[in-house]
Amino acid sequence: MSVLSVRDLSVEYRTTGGDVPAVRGVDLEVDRGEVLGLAGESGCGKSTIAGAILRLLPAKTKITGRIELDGNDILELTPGKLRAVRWTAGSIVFQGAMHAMNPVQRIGEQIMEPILVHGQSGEREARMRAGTLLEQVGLPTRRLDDYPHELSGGQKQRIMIAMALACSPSLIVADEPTTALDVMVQAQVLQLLRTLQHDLGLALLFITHDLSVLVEVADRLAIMYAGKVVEQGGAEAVFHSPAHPYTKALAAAFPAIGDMRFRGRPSGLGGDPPDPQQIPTGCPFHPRCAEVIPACSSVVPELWTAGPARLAACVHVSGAPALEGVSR
Amino acid sequence: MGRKYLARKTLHALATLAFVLAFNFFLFRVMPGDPVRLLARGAATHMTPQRIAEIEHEQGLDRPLPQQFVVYAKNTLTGQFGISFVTNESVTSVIGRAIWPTVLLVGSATLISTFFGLWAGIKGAWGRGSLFDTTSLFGSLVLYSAPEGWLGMILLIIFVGTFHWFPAGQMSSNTGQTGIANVLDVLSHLFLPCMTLVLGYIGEYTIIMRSSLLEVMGEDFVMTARAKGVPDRLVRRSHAVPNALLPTLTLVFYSFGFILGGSVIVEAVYSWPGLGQLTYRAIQDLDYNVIQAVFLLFSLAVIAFNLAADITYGYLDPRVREA
Amino acid sequence: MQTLDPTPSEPPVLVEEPADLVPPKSPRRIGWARRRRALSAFWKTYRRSRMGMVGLVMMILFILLAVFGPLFVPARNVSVAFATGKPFQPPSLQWPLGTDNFGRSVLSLIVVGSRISLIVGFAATVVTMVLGAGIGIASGFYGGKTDTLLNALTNWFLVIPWIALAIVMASILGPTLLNIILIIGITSWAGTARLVRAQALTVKERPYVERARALGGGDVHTIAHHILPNVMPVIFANTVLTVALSILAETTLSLLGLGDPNSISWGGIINEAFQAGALSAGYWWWIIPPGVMIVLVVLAFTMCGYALDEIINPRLRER
Amino acid sequence: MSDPQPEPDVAELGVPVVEVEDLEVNFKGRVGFFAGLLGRKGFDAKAVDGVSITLYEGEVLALAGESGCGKTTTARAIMGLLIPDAGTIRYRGEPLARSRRGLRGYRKQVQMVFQDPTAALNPRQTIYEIVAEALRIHGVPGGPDAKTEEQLVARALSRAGLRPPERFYLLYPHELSGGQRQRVVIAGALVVDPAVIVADEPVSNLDASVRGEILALLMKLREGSRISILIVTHDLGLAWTVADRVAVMYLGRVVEVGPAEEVLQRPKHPYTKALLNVVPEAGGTERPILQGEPPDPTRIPKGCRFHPRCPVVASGRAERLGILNRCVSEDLALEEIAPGHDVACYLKGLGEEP
Repeated sequence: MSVLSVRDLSVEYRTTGGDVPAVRGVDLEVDRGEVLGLAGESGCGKSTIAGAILRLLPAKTKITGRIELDGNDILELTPGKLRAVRWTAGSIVFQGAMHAMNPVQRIGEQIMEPILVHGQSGEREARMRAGTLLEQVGLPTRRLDDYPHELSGGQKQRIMIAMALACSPSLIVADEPTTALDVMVQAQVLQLLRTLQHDLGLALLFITHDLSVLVEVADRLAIMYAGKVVEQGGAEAVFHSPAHPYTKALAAAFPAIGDMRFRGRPSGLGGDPPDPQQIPTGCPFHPRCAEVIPACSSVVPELWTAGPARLAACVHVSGAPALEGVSR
Repeated sequence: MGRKYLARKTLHALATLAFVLAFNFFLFRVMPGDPVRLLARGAATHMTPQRIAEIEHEQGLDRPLPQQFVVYAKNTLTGQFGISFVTNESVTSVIGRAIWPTVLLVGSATLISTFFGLWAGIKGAWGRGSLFDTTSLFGSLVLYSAPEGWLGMILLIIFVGTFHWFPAGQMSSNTGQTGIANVLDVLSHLFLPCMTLVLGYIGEYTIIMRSSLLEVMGEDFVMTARAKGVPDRLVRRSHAVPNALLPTLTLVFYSFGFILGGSVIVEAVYSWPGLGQLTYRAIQDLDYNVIQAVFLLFSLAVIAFNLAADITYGYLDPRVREA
Repeated sequence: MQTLDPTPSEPPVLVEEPADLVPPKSPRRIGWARRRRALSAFWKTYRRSRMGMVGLVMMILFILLAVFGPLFVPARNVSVAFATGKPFQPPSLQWPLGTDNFGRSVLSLIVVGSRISLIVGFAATVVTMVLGAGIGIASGFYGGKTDTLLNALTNWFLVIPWIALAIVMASILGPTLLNIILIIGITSWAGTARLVRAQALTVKERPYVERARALGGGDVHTIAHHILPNVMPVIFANTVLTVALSILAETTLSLLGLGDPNSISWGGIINEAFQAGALSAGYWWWIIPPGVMIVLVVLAFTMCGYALDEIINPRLRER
Repeated sequence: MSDPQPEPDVAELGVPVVEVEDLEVNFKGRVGFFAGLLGRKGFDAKAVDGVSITLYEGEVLALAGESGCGKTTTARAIMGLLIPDAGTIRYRGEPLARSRRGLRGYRKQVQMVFQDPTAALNPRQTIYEIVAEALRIHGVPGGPDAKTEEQLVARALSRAGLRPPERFYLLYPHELSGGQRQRVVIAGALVVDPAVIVADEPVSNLDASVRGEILALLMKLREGSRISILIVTHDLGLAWTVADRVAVMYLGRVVEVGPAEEVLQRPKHPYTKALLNVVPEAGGTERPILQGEPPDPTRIPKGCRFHPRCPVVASGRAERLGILNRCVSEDLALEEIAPGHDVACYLKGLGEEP
């Protein structure tokens, strides 16, 4: 049974420079106890999805489609219901732990806050729970009385994880949880997340630009480009035998040490991700694609079957319908 | 609070005080126009050249500068500011009489304008773009643009000249009443000058609080609180406002010098018998000893207030408190 | 604004060329071509601010009034000796804003006074900016002992209540127009210096300043090409706000009787009215109009400054 | 895929271009104005504490380590951006002048590429002005085949892959993408024909898909003009792709240096191994991850600076091997254990793989 189901989600930001489509028709599914990795470069719309799941985007943003979180139709909820669902059905580990905590409130109060707000227990039990949570993320209970500035970057991110666990939500969205951290600390936090996920049977939507991180954590991967999912499938399979040319390029950006194919020859895509206000026609990736054929500039690819439990939005995959001028 | 922080801020205040003392000394002695001439200009109408020479000697102005400085420092630190050329009283006692009315006026005006300014700023920022926000922002800008003295005159023309609701000036009606009646009498005299200062400064406080809160509302931790399902009213009370209040309070404390300055002209308009009116008279009569003493006193008050601001800040902000 | 070259092995190329952007022959002229465009882009943003536009229109009207208004006022209307009106006349068709104690037309006084009020406002702002921006940049950029010293000086001037200092200086120096300008400048540079220093400090930490140093650029090069251009917007917005504050300061000094008795300013008109007992006599036309002019002109500059600040400090912009 | 490139022969490292010897950089602890007047001093942080490395002509040397290990400080000292407290830096055998004036000539030879290209470009300058900046500082070189400023700028932009260059002259940095901005930074360095490029995390702020292109561009530079490149990075995967040699730093010291293949495939120092363990790899194998965070550079441990976190010490193996005493108390230096491969660890002589 799925904890999160996103259907045909589109998000358009209203800015002074015009409307900016950030997400353009995305379907996602996260099952209980499953880790879905959502990967893509900056501006591909992945963080927008995180915001949309708890409806945290600016009020004027235009959101269409359907988001079902733990049985709640998020986009249709009244403000009161929405508040009740936030953090209890789904919680978020935000990108910059530095700024995601109130600098003048003690750690303990900030962890207890959602428990108390949702009336899950009284003050005393909430404090006990906060202490337990701290231990779970590998910090001593006495840290409850500290202020955020007294912690290191890694510790802050652990606190954010403890905070996300506070109301035992069905889903945790981790939005670039390790990006700002140093290599060694990043590995520690990843290890912690992996352990917690395994022990508590958490459903996790893990969002990052670093594909190599996902391979270690995620069960399934969804790769986004220009507001759309372009490839989906089992994590190992997607990383090791990518079907979409974009995924291939992304995977190549994370070389395996010792693999002589990478030695002395850095490879990457030419060009840059497209401006969301000027997305190329046809396949949005075609101007940068190494396997581009003439049809790519006109045919809009859908997620076609690309193998067992694999989908990819590319005219080259086996499941793509026969198109005029496309030879395989 | 960290003792180091406290010590540093206190040292800083003391250093500022020392600077003001030295500055005051040199301002009157080294700037163009020697003190003798200044004294003569102010007191010529009352004094013979002989008397001027006497005063010059009394003030030690005929001695070399370093020696003068020692005398000046000693006198200042022991609270001796010489005599007022106009009334021939000691400046200390003239000031002593005038200090309390000013404390009452400036104190009440500061409290009221801070309270309502912050309230309006919070309400405006939280409902950004609402009718309340646009009116209060525009009103704040207009009030901010009005000179306090003129504002006082307008209130006087409206409420005293036209409606006769309040007494025209002074601090009491001098009818010798006591008890509650006296308090009410003083309050009715206080109302208009106090309102003038409140109107003069409330706009600034509103604008400061508003922009400070707007800035905090864009911070990530406010988003975190909303994501946690915390109701808006609580997000505002326990996350947004406490963080926005910190910089605002400091700015409000720092602007104390301005409200104090504003009191000079407002007291003159309302003949409120405080330091402001004293200063105003002293300017008209070029009573330098009084001007000099008031300058020191005002500076001292502002330095003390800034120290208080720093200490409050240090107490409220854990990042400073536990450093 | 850009599309991408289809061949992946080749580096990206901007395909679309803006029509009005054909490269001029000399690269030295390139910068200026772009600056004009940047300016027009800025104007586009500014135009969206209603507050800024209202302020700007008012500001231009006041400047026009100060420049051309006095040319239309007959000299005898504002002369103590030759004034033609009777004293203390309430507003009438002949004297739209009544007359003062010498029988001078208050309207004429206001028109003539606009020039002094604005001259003091602008001139004092120049003094403030030269002192404030100079000290702020020196303090922020050089750091170390220079900063310690200049910053202490700035903090001291911030703490001394400006009115007390202004009173002391005005009574010592004597009330001439030049002195008033200097006094306002000297008592108000500290706020600007603090702002500019803070901005210079952040700009100094930007990697492009380090890049300039790594390229071999000296202090003069770095300040001229990197610090100044990036501190300038802050200085600019602050300048506009400072004009407003300077006009207010001149009013306050005039109300305290420290204004130049030989020139007519709005503050001076109010002060004369106050001294002549206009309050108790109920000569409201002598007091209210000059004050309204002050409020409007200060409001105009404040609104412009506020709008500029919002553009330059995007933190406050709509999210 | 074609054959791997021939491994550089360690015996022929070539001509040393930049030699750093016993470099030491301290950051003065901050004290307040009055505390300073009272003679109080802050704790000094030894950001770099005795680093010696050599950059040879035409090579790519990667300087790797966690943040705070001193790698960026070392790079900045090489750039002459900060004055070392001790040690010497030589450029082609000549010690570096400390004066601003003396550094000018040197700065024409050694150019820098920054981590965040967005921040490294002045938002108020056009691309043309940015690239021409170095020429305006140093002057356009004269000579028989002298070129104009514009020709040099155009050439630099094309070399950095921004073609045709004229199209970029008028643009401001914010009108370019991240990858293009980094190319502009590189063009700004290339315009004076440097012999050395110091790149501080040149791709860590860029999107994954454009990283490879920038790295490829850097590598191409040394083919034509034998430019030497020092890349500061935390990413050993990146080092594997581009570096000829790798130096690993920990807490202000180089703990291991050698040919990339040696250091990354046969690491000898426990810290290098720990760093390699955290490079994410497919499979999610349970590798031991070093716990804790690097200690404060104001309180450097005695002995081997890594010993408080060293798994060899923690597991008791160091004690069994009888080196524990030296680990915790004896300061140690780099020693050659294979041709061109130096390690600072007492374990090396015992020939045992932890």
